Amino acid sequence: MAGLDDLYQQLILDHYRRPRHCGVLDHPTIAVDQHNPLCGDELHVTLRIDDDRVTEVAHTGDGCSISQASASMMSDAIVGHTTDEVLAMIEHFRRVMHREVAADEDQLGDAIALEGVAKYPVRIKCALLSWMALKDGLLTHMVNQQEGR
Amino acid sequence: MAGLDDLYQQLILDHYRRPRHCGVLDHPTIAVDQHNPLCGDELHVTLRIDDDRVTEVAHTGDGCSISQASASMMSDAIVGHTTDEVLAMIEHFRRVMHREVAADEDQLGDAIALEGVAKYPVRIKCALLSWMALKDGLLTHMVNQQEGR
Amino acid sequence: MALTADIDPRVLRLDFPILARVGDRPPLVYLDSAATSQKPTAVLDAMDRYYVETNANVHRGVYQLAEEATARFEAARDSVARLVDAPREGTIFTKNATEAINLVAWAWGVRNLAPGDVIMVTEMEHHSGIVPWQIVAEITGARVVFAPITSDGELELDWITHTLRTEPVRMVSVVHVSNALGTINPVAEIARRAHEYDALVLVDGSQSVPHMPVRFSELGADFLAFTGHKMLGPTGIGVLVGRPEILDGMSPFLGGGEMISDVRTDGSDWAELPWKFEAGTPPIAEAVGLGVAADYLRDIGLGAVRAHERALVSYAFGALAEIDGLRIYGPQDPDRRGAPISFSLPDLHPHDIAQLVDRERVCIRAGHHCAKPLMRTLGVSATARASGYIYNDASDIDALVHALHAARSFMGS
Amino acid sequence: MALTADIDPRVLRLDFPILARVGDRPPLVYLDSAATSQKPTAVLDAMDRYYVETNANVHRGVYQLAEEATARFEAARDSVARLVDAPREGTIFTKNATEAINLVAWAWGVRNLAPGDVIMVTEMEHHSGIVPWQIVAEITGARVVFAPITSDGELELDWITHTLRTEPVRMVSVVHVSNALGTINPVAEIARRAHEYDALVLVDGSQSVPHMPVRFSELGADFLAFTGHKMLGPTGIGVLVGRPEILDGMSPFLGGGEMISDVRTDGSDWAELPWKFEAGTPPIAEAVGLGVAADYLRDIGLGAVRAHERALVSYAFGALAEIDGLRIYGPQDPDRRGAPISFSLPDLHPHDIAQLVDRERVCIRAGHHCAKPLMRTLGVSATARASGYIYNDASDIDALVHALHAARSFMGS
Ligand SMILES: Cc1ncc(COP(=O)(O)O)c(C=O)c1O
Ligand SMILES: Cc1ncc(COP(=O)(O)O)c(C=O)c1O
Repeated sequence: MAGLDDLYQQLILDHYRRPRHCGVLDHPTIAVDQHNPLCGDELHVTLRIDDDRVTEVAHTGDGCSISQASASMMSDAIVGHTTDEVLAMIEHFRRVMHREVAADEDQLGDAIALEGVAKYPVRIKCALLSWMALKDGLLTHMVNQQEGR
Repeated sequence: MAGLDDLYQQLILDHYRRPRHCGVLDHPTIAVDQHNPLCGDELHVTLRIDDDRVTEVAHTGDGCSISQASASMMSDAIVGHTTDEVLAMIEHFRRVMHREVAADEDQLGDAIALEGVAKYPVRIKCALLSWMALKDGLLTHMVNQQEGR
Repeated sequence: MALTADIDPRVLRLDFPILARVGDRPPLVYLDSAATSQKPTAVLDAMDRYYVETNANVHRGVYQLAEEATARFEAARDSVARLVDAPREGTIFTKNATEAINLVAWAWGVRNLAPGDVIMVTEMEHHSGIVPWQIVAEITGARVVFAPITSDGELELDWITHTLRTEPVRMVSVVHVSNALGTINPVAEIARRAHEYDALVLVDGSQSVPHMPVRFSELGADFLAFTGHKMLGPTGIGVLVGRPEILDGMSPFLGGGEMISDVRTDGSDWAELPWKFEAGTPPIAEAVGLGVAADYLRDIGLGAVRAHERALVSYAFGALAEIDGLRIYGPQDPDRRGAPISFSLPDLHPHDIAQLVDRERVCIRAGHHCAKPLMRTLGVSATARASGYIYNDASDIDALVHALHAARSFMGS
Repeated sequence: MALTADIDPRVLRLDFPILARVGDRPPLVYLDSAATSQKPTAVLDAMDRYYVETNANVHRGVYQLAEEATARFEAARDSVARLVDAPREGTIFTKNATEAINLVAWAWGVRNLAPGDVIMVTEMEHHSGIVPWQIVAEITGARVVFAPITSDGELELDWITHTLRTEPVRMVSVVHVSNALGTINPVAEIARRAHEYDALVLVDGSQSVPHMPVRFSELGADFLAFTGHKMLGPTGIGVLVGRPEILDGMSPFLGGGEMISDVRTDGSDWAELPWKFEAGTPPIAEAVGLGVAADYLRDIGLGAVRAHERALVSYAFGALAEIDGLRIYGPQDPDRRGAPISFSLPDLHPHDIAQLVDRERVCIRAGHHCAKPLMRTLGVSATARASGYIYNDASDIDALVHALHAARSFMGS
């Protein structure tokens, strides 16, 4: 079935087998947990932010190939970007998953390979898991920053 | 439709148009109300019992042809019988309505004409209304008698 | 003969196999759509196709079949939401209108009503709009009050406003179109007044949504309940539409699969709307059928349905006036009423009327129409009721009139 | 190849159009019947016939069509009651098993539980057997305790007895066959013990009634819940069986049409059993379909179904043992388990397993199976689950094994 090979592209399998940015950061700026209500998978994401820019990221947890690969691709994509840029990337990815826009490689990097997941509604949650964790973490961080001032 | 003419037999229509034992007794031994949850019809039955024998009966209320005719036929049938005989007649009529036995004219008198109602489940409640009122009344009466002793 | 330009029942009837003339039996004259409507082939086929092509449980399976089942189920929700112009996250599938009203009564009422609080219903409410509130009132110590009706079978708006002003009314539960009187109630106006006094408003749209344009967005109500089987859809499904901001603040009703995001031994978290209120395997095939029914109604146009039924009611009023002593309950102005026509004859009990017109295969209802408080107000125990829909035309009314004459002569003979 | 003398799936399969080989697509290997079963033509036809021949609302119409609809609906109740040897007045139609359990939780629980009272469920309960009790506990101040399981996925009866003896347990809600582990629980024994301490017992028969002889009269339980769509019936219908003397003493749950005998502005009286608990228009066509499904199962014989599934599970255990590292959860003895087989592979996530075997049209489930507390106990977030039924045979298991090998080589490539 061509469809499924589309879901399980080489690039995705590669990130699944050799995930980038695995682990947990010491003293992160942001630490956040997210779980997938569908399968119970849990993901832990830690992030270092310096000068409003993501300088380091790490993820760990249990998950299927799609959620693992997505976390790896996301981590690759966001390092070096400002928090506003990252929020825009997250929103772009969300809209790609819901087939509202076509994927933009400049924004997503390797994660563009996940575009095919949009055809498998149940798996969209898997692909989105790390991105939603990140969004949660960033928004909480920004609120805290504001209140800190 | 032959079926319906079976439901609306001449004998039934006759009791409907000229119901016997209409009205309310003064100082009855038993007075009881019953209503048909299906259509909201209400029936009031009064009874005089002397020496454990039904000597007089009267019924009044709103109702369709079947429930009116049934009350009239029942009243005809029970006068002169002992309470035990009447209870047996009621049970026989109930079983006829639920098609458990064939109708016995000796027990039911004109009410044997109601046998065809058994084919119309919704109308069975109409036919049973007065009989169930009577049963209620008799049982309450008998319990009171026992307790009175 | 079509009564309006947009709907020709003779043509629509072809979509309804039960109404087709089979062999030499006279055709069915079905005038009981307020009880339940007939179903077009498109609805039945969609359900069969669902079972034969993609039957699988929804929302959890990753295999193709399950994805397809989920897609059809959720697309049906879109169709239903579109029909009443409601947000899809506020469009909840229940088993019928009755469960929809109970959902609000139990989920909101049990947790929010306090002794002395008042729930306002109306004297023309269907039992499904009364009993849930009585049960919840008994549990919570709240009180149910009944808004009275005029001799014409309309609500007394002044009484409603007065009571809103003087009593701690927390909820107003009101029927949009009365199934027993036909009255169309000014629910938007009632909602406006209730909201001034911070009462919530539930509209029972069981008899309006199938028959006229109803836009939740314009109703101003907080909840709208309706039922699938009266709107060309299958049995086993109903709908509660609620304002998402209110549903969000409510605790769930039925607990179980589908409605959770996490279950732990020490407590659970709820799913997002609308699933938070859909516990267990939903009526999947039924939703698919209802979605097709909603699309079918939208294709015809609810404005056209309303115009057709108004014309049908007008025609019926004229035709029934022929019959000596026949009395019609409720508003006499066709503009102020929907399709159901409740009537009585002085010499024939409603049961006998309904049974005898069935001799000519005319199906009408007799009884209290699940509105016993209303019957008491009207001073009757029962009425006969004829209620038309898109597949009925003047010939059905003529058949009813003919059958009524025949019934009378049969009983008089 | 038939696994037992009495059931030949190749023949039965002819009754299930979705399983037929169409064109050159490979046939569907449907191993997800624990989620929902497929439907035989007889069930679909009965529902279509209902709609096309006699569709009308039940219980109130006096015309022929309505009488016929009522007769078919109530005959379906007899068929279902006969299947589980239950009294018909204690056989209540709900929308699914989840509503059946909620009915008891809300109607009995909200009115009878006091702060400190204990509701006992099990660690292997489906969410539908947990969440209703958590909600009602929150409302009433009662407490939910979870009976633990052994490493083999069986209940610890000693813990249950001990807790019954030492805690004010008012209700024991226990699954008959676990949908996630396959475990068959000794519910009659548990009911006996619970009754010694005056606790009520609700058995969730969602996974037992479709698969083995279950006689309510012999279970000793007070309530039995099950669901239509898992037993060859349609969606949109479930069943609560209750002991009539207990149901009689309970106040109703959902209020509305059908369940009343009188409604007054100052209160209402309830209908007789079973209608007292069936508010609103019931799932009529669905009941008709479920009645036919029950008759179909009785024709095959539930003893034969059980024998067939036991043989299928045995065969599967042997075949799956071939696969490196595959782990099966729950009892390892086929005599102690029903049809569902939950498993995992060390190198593939359940989601990927289910998605990849679908390449070969093998339908299995992956996830928490609505049993998150159990998953936590097992220390996993999800499992893959294959569950067979009367239309599955060894060839389906072979197809699964083949597809699992293929999945592994695909992901390892
Ligand atoms: C053991 C068990 N109980 C309850 C249910 C709930 O059934 P339903 O979703 O039909 O209400 C299921 C199925 O999902 C089940 O497997
Ligand atoms: C006005 C009104 N409300 C509620 C209902 C209840 O609908 P259901 O029986 O489908 O729950 C009906 C129909 O019976 C009705 O006419």
